[in-house]
Amino acid sequence: MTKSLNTTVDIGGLRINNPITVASGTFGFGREYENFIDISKLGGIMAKGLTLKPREGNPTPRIAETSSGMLNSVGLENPGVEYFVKNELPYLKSKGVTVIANISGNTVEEYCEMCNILDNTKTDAIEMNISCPNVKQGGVAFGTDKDIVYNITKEVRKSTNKPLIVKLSPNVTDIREIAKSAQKGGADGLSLINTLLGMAVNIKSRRPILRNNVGGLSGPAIKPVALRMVWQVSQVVDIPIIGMGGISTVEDIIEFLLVGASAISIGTANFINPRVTTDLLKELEKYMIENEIKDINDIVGKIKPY
Amino acid sequence: MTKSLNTTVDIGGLRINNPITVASGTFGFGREYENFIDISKLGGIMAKGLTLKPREGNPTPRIAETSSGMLNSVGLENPGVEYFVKNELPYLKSKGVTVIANISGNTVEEYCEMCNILDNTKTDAIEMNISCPNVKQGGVAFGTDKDIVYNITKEVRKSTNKPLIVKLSPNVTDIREIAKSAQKGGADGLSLINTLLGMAVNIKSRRPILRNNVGGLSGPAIKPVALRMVWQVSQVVDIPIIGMGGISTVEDIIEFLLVGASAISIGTANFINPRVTTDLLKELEKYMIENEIKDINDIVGKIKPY
Amino acid sequence: MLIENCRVKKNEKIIEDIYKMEIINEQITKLGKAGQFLQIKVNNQDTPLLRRPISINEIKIDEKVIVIYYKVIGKGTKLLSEVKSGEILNVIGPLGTGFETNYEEKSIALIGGGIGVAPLIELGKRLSDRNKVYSYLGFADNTYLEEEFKKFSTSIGVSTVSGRVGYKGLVVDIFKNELIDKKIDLIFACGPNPMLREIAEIAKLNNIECQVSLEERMACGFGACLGCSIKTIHGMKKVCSDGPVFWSSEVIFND
Amino acid sequence: MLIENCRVKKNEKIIEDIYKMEIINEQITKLGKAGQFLQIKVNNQDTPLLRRPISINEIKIDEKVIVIYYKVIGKGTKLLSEVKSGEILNVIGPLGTGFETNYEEKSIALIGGGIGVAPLIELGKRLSDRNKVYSYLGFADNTYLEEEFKKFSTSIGVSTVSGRVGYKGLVVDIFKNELIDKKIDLIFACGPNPMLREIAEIAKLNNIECQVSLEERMACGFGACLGCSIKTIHGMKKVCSDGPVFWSSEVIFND
Ligand SMILES: Cc1cc2nc3c(=O)[nH]c(=O)nc-3n(C[C@H](O)[C@H](O)[C@H](O)COP(=O)(O)OP(=O)(O)OC[C@H]3O[C@@H](n4cnc5c(N)ncnc54)[C@H](O)[C@@H]3O)c2cc1C
Ligand SMILES: Cc1cc2nc3c(=O)[nH]c(=O)nc-3n(C[C@H](O)[C@H](O)[C@H](O)COP(=O)(O)OP(=O)(O)OC[C@H]3O[C@@H](n4cnc5c(N)ncnc54)[C@H](O)[C@@H]3O)c2cc1C
Ligand SMILES: Cc1cc2nc3c(=O)[nH]c(=O)nc-3n(C[C@H](O)[C@H](O)[C@H](O)COP(=O)(O)O)c2cc1C
Ligand SMILES: Cc1cc2nc3c(=O)[nH]c(=O)nc-3n(C[C@H](O)[C@H](O)[C@H](O)COP(=O)(O)O)c2cc1C
Ligand code: FES
Ligand code: FES
Repeated sequence: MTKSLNTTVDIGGLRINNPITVASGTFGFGREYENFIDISKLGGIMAKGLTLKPREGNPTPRIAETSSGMLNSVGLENPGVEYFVKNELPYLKSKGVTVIANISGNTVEEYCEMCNILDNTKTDAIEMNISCPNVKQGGVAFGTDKDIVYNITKEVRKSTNKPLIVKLSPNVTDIREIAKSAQKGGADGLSLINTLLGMAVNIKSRRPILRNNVGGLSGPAIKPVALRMVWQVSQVVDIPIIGMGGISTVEDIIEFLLVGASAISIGTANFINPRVTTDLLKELEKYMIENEIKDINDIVGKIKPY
Repeated sequence: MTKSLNTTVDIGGLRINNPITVASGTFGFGREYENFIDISKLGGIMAKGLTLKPREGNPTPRIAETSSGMLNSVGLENPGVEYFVKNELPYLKSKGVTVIANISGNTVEEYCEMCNILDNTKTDAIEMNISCPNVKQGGVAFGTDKDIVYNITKEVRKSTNKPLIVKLSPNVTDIREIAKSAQKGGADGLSLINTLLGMAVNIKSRRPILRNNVGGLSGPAIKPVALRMVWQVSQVVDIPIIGMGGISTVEDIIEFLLVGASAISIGTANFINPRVTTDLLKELEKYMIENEIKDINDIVGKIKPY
Repeated sequence: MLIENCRVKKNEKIIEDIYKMEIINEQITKLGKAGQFLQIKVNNQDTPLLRRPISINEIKIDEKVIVIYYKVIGKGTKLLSEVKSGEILNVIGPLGTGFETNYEEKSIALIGGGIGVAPLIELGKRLSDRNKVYSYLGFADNTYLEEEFKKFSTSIGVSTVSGRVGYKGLVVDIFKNELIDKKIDLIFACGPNPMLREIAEIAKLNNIECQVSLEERMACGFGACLGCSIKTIHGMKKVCSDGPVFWSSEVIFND
Repeated sequence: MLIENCRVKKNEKIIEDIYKMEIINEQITKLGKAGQFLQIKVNNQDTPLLRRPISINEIKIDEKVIVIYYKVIGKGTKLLSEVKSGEILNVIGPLGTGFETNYEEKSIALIGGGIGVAPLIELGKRLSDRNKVYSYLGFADNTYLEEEFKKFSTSIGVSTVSGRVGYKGLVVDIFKNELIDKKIDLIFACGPNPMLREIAEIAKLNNIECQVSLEERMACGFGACLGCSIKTIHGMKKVCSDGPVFWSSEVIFND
């Protein structure tokens, strides 16, 4: 039965076996989850966000819980792109995992240099994070101005032959403008949404809970905002969208596909149930059978708005 | 004991008895809550959003529940400003309620006309909503561009002698810029935040749950975003801020005061517990006594960021 | 309108996904009327955030018990179904206007669709003293609550879409066939919107007075949020506080 | 690492806001070590969203029982305290590295602050076979779990900040006074960060080996989120998977 189902989707020139990927920064480089699941079953792994040089990230506390959500101010702790290429990528590829490298830079040049490094590797695609709210320089600035998004995408586009996915920040007035600029700049696909900028306060100490004062909000709380943005963007671009933000059930996945995502990423939910991805893959296939959906692409964008 | 506590705060030239007000659109014109509480105990009532002419609002469904939040697409159903002045305001004033009229317009002229009408009444202040995401014309456009915010505030400022509070939309790239423009335009105070634009999907019908497709997200889910925005804005303006977004406990209130709000509004929480406002007022006084806070203003903005 | 912590006396599945719950509260049983409803907070968490509207389906004054019947639809009703007897639920009620029941010597049709049959129980009990009550109950597949209706009905028509029990098809069709014979001069209906719209048309065509109990998604349930406003010939009305029961002739049904 | 639905055998208040819970799971009792911890989902809702990290405080292999002691701090531990015996909790564990316990003929100090005393119970049980164990327990006001420590300790020092029981002041002060006398050559400590930092300094000054069990806010608990990374002399380490137990000489304490 399952055999006759098509779950493969295209995310900008890269075909993946199923639409369930994992969100960058929530899945490390995959190793931690091998205690729980067969990671090669995933559509793909968006690896932990990389920078050109290793970063220690922000001091702790880096985590705060909020209603149906969490804030993080990890601040892109990572071993740097070269370490990744040498020590993590070969391992993941040996396991048969589809690997999408997630990159963050302080300058256009840094992004391009990282692409140059990744281009000669087996990385399957590049997800360009122009939205991380935790890094003071770069981060927010890149992702919130449509002209900058256009320019940086255009430049980075020249530095890589891999599928280039641009990951957008939700902390903007009009996500459609940003998305159109990324497409115009040459993006093959779009990921949205990254975290909403938020804050939590400890009333006893009268201090922010996060040592970084503010952090990125993720989890079920942001799902309505994410759905809205995916829906808005899917109406103005022609490239595939990877939808994310608070996904934790198979219904959530269907919702994102209906509003126009070709694939989805699961983030925060991995922390609560490290088997959520493969559990949901099974449920997705069951859903397809029950609803006589032969090809998962048949429901992408099939919402009927009023 | 309670006698020696000062809970009065200033919200832009208007002194209110305590910092607990209710958010526009969640408290009608007060009448519905008289079955539950003594509404004159409130710091003030932000009345249901008014327009120049009566409006029927959007078709139903207008409500969708989300994780720790809700979406609404009421779309400013209201009987119009003149009905309010004739039939609702006198009643509220006879009860000794501090009344802040919340106004929405399609044009600058409409805002000014509404102010003219309200100026000769006993309305205590005007809250100018430039942020309602449900009205296609006006709404979003006004509140998301700093130049427009400056201009409209300047014009409306001329049309009223009442304290003018500008209510900001969170659906913007940089709330600080918008807040500064409102202050520069002559606002006496700021209210933030209004709802985040969101969406919910019914996977069975493959339609949006809301007849309006999208709606405004409120409730505990948005609190981290609201706190962050109040904190950011409090650092760049000198006028009082009324903080709101997901407040439902006394701890929430303290958090908003600490990050810089002089007063707060309770919205969605009223639907779940129609006595929440007066319950929290008691708890706030208890908190002040236990923590030896004589004047509630003493904790406003007292967060120690890292 | 009361906000009460009420003890759950009983909570049991009656069939498939249909549950019966008995809630103890003296004042609500005293004040409550057929067609009114409760707003129930199913737990103390932020999820589910909102209360769930459930009709007062039966009132047992002497036991101080309100009976509700509910169908498990989503998260809220699922959690409700897991509540154990002895536990406490926070409830606002009675809400809404309820059915107008001051009638005598009428031939009355009660028409219920699915879980919409439940609110007609208390109504039928009250009306049957002085009127003839004909009940029409429509279900998808399994049927339930017929025994309750037998207690006060002169006759009962049952339909299922699947044909498993009774007439195969829609309950409105049974009703249409009988309405002349039974000389129906008053209709009370509760169920899905398309059913109510059809009944409203039949009522109009046959010049029969008709009260319909409507459903809308609600945030508050007591008139404050305007989440449940519908168009009527008298302007916008709130299902929660102006209704949920309306004269069918007033309502401008959505498409 | 296992994800298990575990039955709660017992859940009871032992004093004020301190609770003892017994959780049944064969595999975790077999694999678990002193100093490791569990990630517990306290309900099935989105609030609280995250699991709560709680140490494995005692293991009863024959009963297949893990004992945890916890203090009610906020929403999560409050809900945990309301769980009834017989209910099921979803648990990930055992997590983290645990204490290094392969010692003999040592004079060992166990220093616990507040609820931080609890993880030292299983440790003390294991160490006391072949070593002398001196326990130092610091509390704010009320004391608890001394009886457990008496079972394996050569001596016990107790302090309370309020002075209600034992020495009035900080437990580190008792320890400082005794460490030469008792010829302490190994320290295990668990408690609030400032306490651990002070103990780390004392250990360094006196050239004593010292293991500290750290706490950080965690999203995952198994090394994936980098929420719990701390600075050490060997670079960034994750409290959840590289720890929670570290050599005090490695840790670069936050201010
Ligand atoms: C006045 C009134 C009386 C009702 N009486 C009964 C009754 O006696 N028995 C019964 O089984 N059901 C009754 N309902 C329907 C019942 O309220 C819904 O089935 C229930 O709210 C579903 O909640 P959920 O969390 O299980 O579903 P979800 O779909 O998860 O709910 C999500 C949101 O949508 C709302 N919602 C979903 N379906 C409905 C609906 N049909 N009507 C209104 N809101 C809805 C919920 O309240 C919630 O806010 C009544 C509805 C109204 C308005
Ligand atoms: C490895 C480890 C072992 C622990 N062992 C125990 C134990 O055996 N007994 C015990 O009582 N407590 C223990 N704690 C502390 C316990 O995890 C917290 O008290 C608990 O998470 C508080 O949750 P809450 O919802 O009640 O509080 P809230 O303040 O509402 O929690 C909000 C968020 O902050 C986190 N948080 C709050 N306090 C702490 C803390 N001190 N450490 C880590 N996260 C925190 C929560 O996990 C949650 O994510 C341990 C912590 C860690 C990291
Ligand atoms: C702890 C944590 C770390 C994250 N790190 C990154 C990152 O390095 N790069 C990135 O593009 N997004 C990062 N994100 C954002 C997620 O990839 C994702 O966009 C967001 O969390 C929304 O999805 P969710 O609600 O399912 O978690 C991070 C999120 C979390 C919670
Ligand atoms: C049903 C509903 C109607 C609202 N109507 C208005 C309105 O008319 N004018 C306005 O400025 N804000 C309106 N709001 C926004 C609230 O005033 C408030 O800014 C927002 O809900 C955040 O607060 P909360 O999370 O406490 O609800 C409305 C919100 C809700 C939920
Ligand atoms: S549900 Fe709020 S007004 Fe009717
Ligand atoms: S808690 Fe996630 S890495 Fe340690």
